Amino acid sequence: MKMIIAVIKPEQLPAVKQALFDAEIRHMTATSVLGTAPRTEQHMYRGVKKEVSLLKRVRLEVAVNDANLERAIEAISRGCMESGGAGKIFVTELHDVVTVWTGERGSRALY
Amino acid sequence: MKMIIAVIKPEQLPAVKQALFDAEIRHMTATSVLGTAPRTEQHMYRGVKKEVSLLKRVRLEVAVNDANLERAIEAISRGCMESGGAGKIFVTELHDVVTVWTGERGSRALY
Amino acid sequence: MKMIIAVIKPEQLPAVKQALFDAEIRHMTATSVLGTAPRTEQHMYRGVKKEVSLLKRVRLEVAVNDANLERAIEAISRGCMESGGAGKIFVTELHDVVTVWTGERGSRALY
Amino acid sequence: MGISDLEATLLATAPAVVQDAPAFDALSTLWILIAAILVFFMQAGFSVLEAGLVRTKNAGNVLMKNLLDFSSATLGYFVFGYAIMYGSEGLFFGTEGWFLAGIESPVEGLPVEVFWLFQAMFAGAAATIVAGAVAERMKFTSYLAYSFVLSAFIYPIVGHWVWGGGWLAGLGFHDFAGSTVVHALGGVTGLVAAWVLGPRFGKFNADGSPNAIGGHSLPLASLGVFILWFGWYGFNAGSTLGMGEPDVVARVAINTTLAPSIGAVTAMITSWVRYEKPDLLLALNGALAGLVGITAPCAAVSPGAALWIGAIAGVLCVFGIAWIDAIRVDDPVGAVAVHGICGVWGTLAVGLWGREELGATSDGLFMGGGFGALGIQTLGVIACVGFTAIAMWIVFTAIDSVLGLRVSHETELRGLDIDEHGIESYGGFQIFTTD
Amino acid sequence: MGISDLEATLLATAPAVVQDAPAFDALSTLWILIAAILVFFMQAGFSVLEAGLVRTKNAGNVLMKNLLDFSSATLGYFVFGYAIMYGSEGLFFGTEGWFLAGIESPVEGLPVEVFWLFQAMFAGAAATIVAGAVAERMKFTSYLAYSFVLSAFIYPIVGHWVWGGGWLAGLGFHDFAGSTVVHALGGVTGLVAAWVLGPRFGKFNADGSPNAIGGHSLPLASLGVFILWFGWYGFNAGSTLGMGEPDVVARVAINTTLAPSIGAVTAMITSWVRYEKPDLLLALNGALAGLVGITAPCAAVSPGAALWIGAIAGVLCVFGIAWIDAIRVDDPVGAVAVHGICGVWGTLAVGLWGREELGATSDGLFMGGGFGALGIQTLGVIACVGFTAIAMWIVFTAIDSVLGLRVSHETELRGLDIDEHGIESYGGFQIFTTD
Amino acid sequence: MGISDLEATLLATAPAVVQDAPAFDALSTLWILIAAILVFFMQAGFSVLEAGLVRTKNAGNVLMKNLLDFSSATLGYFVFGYAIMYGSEGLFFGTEGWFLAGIESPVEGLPVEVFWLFQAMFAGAAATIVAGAVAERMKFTSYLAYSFVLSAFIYPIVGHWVWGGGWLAGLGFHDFAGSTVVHALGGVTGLVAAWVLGPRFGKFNADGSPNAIGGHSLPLASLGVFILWFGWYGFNAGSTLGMGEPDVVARVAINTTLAPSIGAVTAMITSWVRYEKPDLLLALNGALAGLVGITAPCAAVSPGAALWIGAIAGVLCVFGIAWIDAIRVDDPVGAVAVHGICGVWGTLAVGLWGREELGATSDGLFMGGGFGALGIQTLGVIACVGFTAIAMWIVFTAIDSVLGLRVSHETELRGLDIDEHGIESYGGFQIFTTD
Ligand SMILES: Nc1ncnc2c1ncn2[C@@H]1O[C@H](COP(=O)(O)OP(=O)(O)O)[C@@H](O)[C@H]1O
Ligand SMILES: Nc1ncnc2c1ncn2[C@@H]1O[C@H](COP(=O)(O)OP(=O)(O)O)[C@@H](O)[C@H]1O
Ligand SMILES: Nc1ncnc2c1ncn2[C@@H]1O[C@H](COP(=O)(O)OP(=O)(O)O)[C@@H](O)[C@H]1O
Repeated sequence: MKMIIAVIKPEQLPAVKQALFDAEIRHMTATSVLGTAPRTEQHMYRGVKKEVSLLKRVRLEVAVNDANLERAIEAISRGCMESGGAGKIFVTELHDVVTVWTGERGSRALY
Repeated sequence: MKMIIAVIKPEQLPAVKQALFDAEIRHMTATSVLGTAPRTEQHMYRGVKKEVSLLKRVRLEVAVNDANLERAIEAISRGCMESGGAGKIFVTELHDVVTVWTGERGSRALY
Repeated sequence: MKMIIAVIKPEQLPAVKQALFDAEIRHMTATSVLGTAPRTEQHMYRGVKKEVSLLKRVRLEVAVNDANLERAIEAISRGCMESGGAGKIFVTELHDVVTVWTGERGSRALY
Repeated sequence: MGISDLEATLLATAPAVVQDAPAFDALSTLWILIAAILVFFMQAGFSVLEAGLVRTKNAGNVLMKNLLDFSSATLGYFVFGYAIMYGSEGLFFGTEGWFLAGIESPVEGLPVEVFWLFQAMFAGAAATIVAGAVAERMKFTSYLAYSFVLSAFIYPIVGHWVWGGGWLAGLGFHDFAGSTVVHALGGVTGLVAAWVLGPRFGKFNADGSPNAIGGHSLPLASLGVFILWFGWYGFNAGSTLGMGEPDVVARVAINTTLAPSIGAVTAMITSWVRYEKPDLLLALNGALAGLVGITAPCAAVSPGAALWIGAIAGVLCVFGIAWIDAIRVDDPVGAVAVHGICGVWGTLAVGLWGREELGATSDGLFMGGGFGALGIQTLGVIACVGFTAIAMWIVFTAIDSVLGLRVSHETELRGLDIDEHGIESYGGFQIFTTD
Repeated sequence: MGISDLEATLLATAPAVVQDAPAFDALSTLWILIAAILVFFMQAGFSVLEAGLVRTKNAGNVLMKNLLDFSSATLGYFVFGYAIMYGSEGLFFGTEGWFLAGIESPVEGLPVEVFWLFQAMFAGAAATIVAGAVAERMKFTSYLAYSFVLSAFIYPIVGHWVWGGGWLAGLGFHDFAGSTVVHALGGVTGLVAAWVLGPRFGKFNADGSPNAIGGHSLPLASLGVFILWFGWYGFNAGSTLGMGEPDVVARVAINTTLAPSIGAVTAMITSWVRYEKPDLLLALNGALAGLVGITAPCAAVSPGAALWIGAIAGVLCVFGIAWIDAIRVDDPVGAVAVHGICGVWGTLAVGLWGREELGATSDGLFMGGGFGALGIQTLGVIACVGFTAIAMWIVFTAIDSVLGLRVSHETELRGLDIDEHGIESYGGFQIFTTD
Repeated sequence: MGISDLEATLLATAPAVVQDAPAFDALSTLWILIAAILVFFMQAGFSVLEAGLVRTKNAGNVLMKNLLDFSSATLGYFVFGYAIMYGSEGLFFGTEGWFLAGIESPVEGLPVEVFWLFQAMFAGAAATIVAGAVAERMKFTSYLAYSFVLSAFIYPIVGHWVWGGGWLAGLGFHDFAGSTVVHALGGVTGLVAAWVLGPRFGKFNADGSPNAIGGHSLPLASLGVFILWFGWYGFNAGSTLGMGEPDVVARVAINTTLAPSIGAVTAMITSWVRYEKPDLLLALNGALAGLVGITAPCAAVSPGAALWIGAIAGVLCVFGIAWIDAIRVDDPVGAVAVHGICGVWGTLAVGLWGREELGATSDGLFMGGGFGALGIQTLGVIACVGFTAIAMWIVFTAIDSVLGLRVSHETELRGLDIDEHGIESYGGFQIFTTD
């Protein structure tokens, strides 16, 4: 199993969420984070340039079975592309999963 | 070593924290996140149904030694069960740990 | 590739960020989290002691190539030391990385 | 020892006074000044209410619109508006007193500057009502253009008809403090604007069913309503334009308290029944609905009637908000239902509970006066609302073709604060901008 | 010019005027109207203060309670309250003027509607004080029931005793603007309510030691206090019920400034000494304590005495808050200490610094008047507080057995906003709901 | 005069009263009381404005400073300030009436307590202006010390020169409501303080270029400005010190509306041109700039002139803010530009547009009066600003050497709320404290 971590722009969330749903991936966890960017944005604050080096981003966590990994990555990429193209995806090994209510473990807990 | 990621409902936090303490697991990191849910909740907003597809959740990170993994999972599960039963637990490999102050590394850094 | 997770105090962020930049590590993701601490801080609230068991922390995620792992850890540690010495670093395996825009994958996606 | 009798005596002794300088009534001047200051403060109420009801990413834009529409309203009303509204008699508009030059206040004993101030605050209120209905998607520049036109020309024309000695005044149309002139006018303008603009992204599903797009701060919204209520005492009681009749001022004040109180209660109960839970925003809107409803009849009805008017207004606004959604118009703050629908209701209510002895042109239907008053009230509402709707539709379509009314889809997603003003309303807070 | 000549003429023609209609004092009417408007605004102060002192998950519920208790208070006071309080003489309660029908204001020259308005705002204030003490755990329905009973019956009865010509008025009990009638009454009601309700989950440890459960917004709390202070000028100075004696109004106003100022300072110093750091919330509470303390004696003491009264009130509230915790009663906003304890203090202070020449029944202890005044003040406090405590204890236990006073444990954890109203006070913000 | 003559008549009918008590002008007393209450409320405006413009980690500290500087200001002004300012004639300062003992108000018909109240509110305002300029880095204790000295001694001395019959009054220096006495004084004090303190960590880069350190809540900031504007009507129109001349009060009120309105517009346009986008904070500052600018000339100029004065003030404040950054002084809220620079501008404007017939000492330059008035205004500004700058520089360096002015670097990073007061302004919210 894998844990996919995608960092996208807030305005990309609707598109990415939709893309994942279309790929029948319905579970995820979203966190609002601050991320660095290649080029820093510039806001104005009372006439003074404000170098914003950490920009608002959304961090999505999606746990999937190895079988679904590529499908999930494609879905996320598609969603990002439809909404500007930014976005970074990280994939880490997932050693185990537990659904507390049923007590199920392992990949079965992902269904 | 493993990094346990538990996603629970906010109101479950006190119970889960307590359960972990009872299991002598004292260190953790909590983040407030938004999570998908099997069934979407419905709020009312000025009389209009509000489909909330992303619900407030708390994401707990607990790094433990392999020896304590099961104890930690049981503790979290117990805490969740006492407080409604929802909750999802993810376990990932932890490659290394560093306590900056002492410079200790590896599993010793977890004590 | 590795994903470094560093949990530091908010006031340490400027120093740590600087240290990482000096080590030419420019990309990261920051989240404001609550963390447990060895000794609980005590605030006063209208004259009543407030046991704050969860303190404000900043969680930094930095994905690096294995080659840069030690450099990154040293940089973070240096930054932490310059600013009080607190801080915990976790390292997890990173299975894959994707830069959506270019479609690049693997370690090349980290540059 | 009531000033009222004094006034009487004044008129006797007046001639002696008049020739040298106009004799000012210090007490009435003070009251109208204070009333104007209270009405000014309603601007703060509107801005925090509307800001609280939009998402964080658009809060700053709403605040900016509230500040600037008031500023340009006072300027526009100083240069053009006042002259059109009170400059001179005439069926449809006045034509003297641009820049307030060379005219006196129509109210004996009031310095024209104070009378202007009170009136200018009303113009500002009318303009600002719309900010909420068009929130989260209307271009800032276009909003400025619209608000100047409304407060400098459209509002003064309607105002002239009713208060400036125009044709509706002649017919005996009674709108004491502006249920129609200010609120219905603002509400219908909001309706036209929201309709021309179209709904926010995500407001309506393919099947036309509405989604809720929540505001970001109930404390701000609630504070806004209390500030509005506070200012409304100046709005209604100040419309006596003097302290000559303390009993009238007193009656207006008590009605302006009972109507919103019961409006909040009935709106809450309605929401409770319809949606299972007592809703804060609907209760707040209910209080405003009661205030809007009592604005026209506040002087001419008894406290008992005020209770009826407010109670019905509270219910009306709950159904009104649902109805606006049903016709697929997106009004983020409910301005159309509260100001438009309840403004009309309040005006008609004069024709139902109004009493001649209390200052109405003739007794209302329930007071045994027959349908006469109700007829005139209806006519007046239709005239004012109809004219405003048509005029504003032209204005908005014109602005649309020149400047464009709506921001881009990207801007709407990112929020108007960043794209239109380059600001963040809540620095440091972790926020889901597209929640 | 203006008024001056008129008034002059008035003095001549006055007698002639009197016989036909009740002659109103326009100036006094204006002042009491404005004072009532200021007191109304205190409602906004209470709501943001209390909202700021609870956690985000309960803010909306507190705001809702503040809106509805005021609304139902004015309605209840209109239908029943006023008649009981001022309807007719009588040792214990009045019995005429339901719905304000067929009565005149007890104050010569004031239209009854304005007098009612001013009094109704007081009833609303008394009811709303309790919202803070029961915050974060009391059922909304039960709260509505309680607040209607308090403002329609309990408050008017006590009010009648002191201000409506009841037995305490007869004895010469002096409570100029309501340290006891409004604040101690609200405070003790809050104490009873909080005690019957029990503490919030997590407030007290097994050993009875208290934990702090912090509020969510100091800016809101602080704004609330400033709004309350602002409104308090109407509360105290308006209790002159007219502008007949400008010097009294002036004295009240200066005392209402000095007492809270020094109260904030002494409370801050006390917190500094006791808890190492100068505490904002305690300083804010200190200002309120000073205001509550000076409410009864504001007219009858000199500015010097006001300083003493305010200074002591500031210290009292800090110890009071600690004491309430010590007896294991959970008062989230400190209402009991601020309004209850300092309300009692202020009333007794009349017996210490009150001066007959300034309007007190007799000179106070420190003014060389002996223990007489102090005795009567003590008696009055005991009577009012005792009666209120018993009456409200009955009311709350009755409501408890019928509706239940307290929300479920789950609701308390999840927050009252979601469970009782289905709303979120801060949409879009990332919040630790159970922090 | 107004009411006063009729009081006279009244006294004729009540000779018993005359000999002992002075005759009070009830109407004027009421007006000045209400004006004082409005000015008091500005304190709330300052506190939310300044709180909104700092980061969350320092909001509580700013609120605390605002509460305490006002409290200590009123106390200091009661004990020392008033006596120095109005206690007795004298070129440089007065010497009677400590604790307000044994003196009467200089204004005929006003009880001294009310006159004191109005003046005390001004002292509080002057002190509080500085809180913004020193925000996020000044020690709380040192701030308390400074604010007491300013309001008890420095402000009263300057005030005496201009309003207390001092040497500038003698020369005919005209500052109707305090562009110089209150605002320029507060602004220059802020400048000196910010300069002595040094900039916040991270404000200026090595090369001296400024970085923006954003505030945390635009809704609070915007509400603050509306509250200030609201209170300003009391500040300016109340400076008539009575209702004797309703037309003057009216003129002041209209000018106090037009100037900020156009100031907001010109500031917005300037920001639009200079920084590509219309900026909310600069528009808000523009409104304040207009208010500060019109404060001195509000009574002595026509509405047309008010438009010029406000428009220029709006532009001035945008450039002023940039200029303050350019000289590497860190003023987090822009107090120096808004109150200091525009305060000076407003005072000089009297010398340009002032008209003798409207109450100015002599016609201004543009009114054909030549350079006379402008010269005296310039002299007055230089004297007041110069004296204040020197005096406060001494005060701050003294405090610095005794208590230390600035918090530690760690405290600055962690925030003053936690370290100085042990509080969190926003409990439960997820916040980037060092954003
Ligand atoms: N090496 C990394 N380690 C951790 N987070 C990263 C890394 N690279 C990128 N990110 C996260 O992914 C987000 C998106 O990165 P990128 O696509 O390069 O910027 P943008 O989204 O502006 O195009 C960044 O804002 C950052 O939060
Ligand atoms: N496959 C997944 N990937 C990422 N996060 C998940 C996944 N499944 C569940 N979660 C997280 O765990 C939370 C709890 O999941 P679940 O227990 O199924 O819902 P609930 O808590 O409502 O019972 C979800 O809200 C989501 O944040
Ligand atoms: N075993 C763990 N699992 C998860 N998070 C941890 C663990 N140990 C420490 N942390 C996180 O690292 C942060 C810093 O830990 P530590 O350095 O021990 O405390 P401090 O920062 O107060 O010195 C903690 O607040 C917590 O958020």
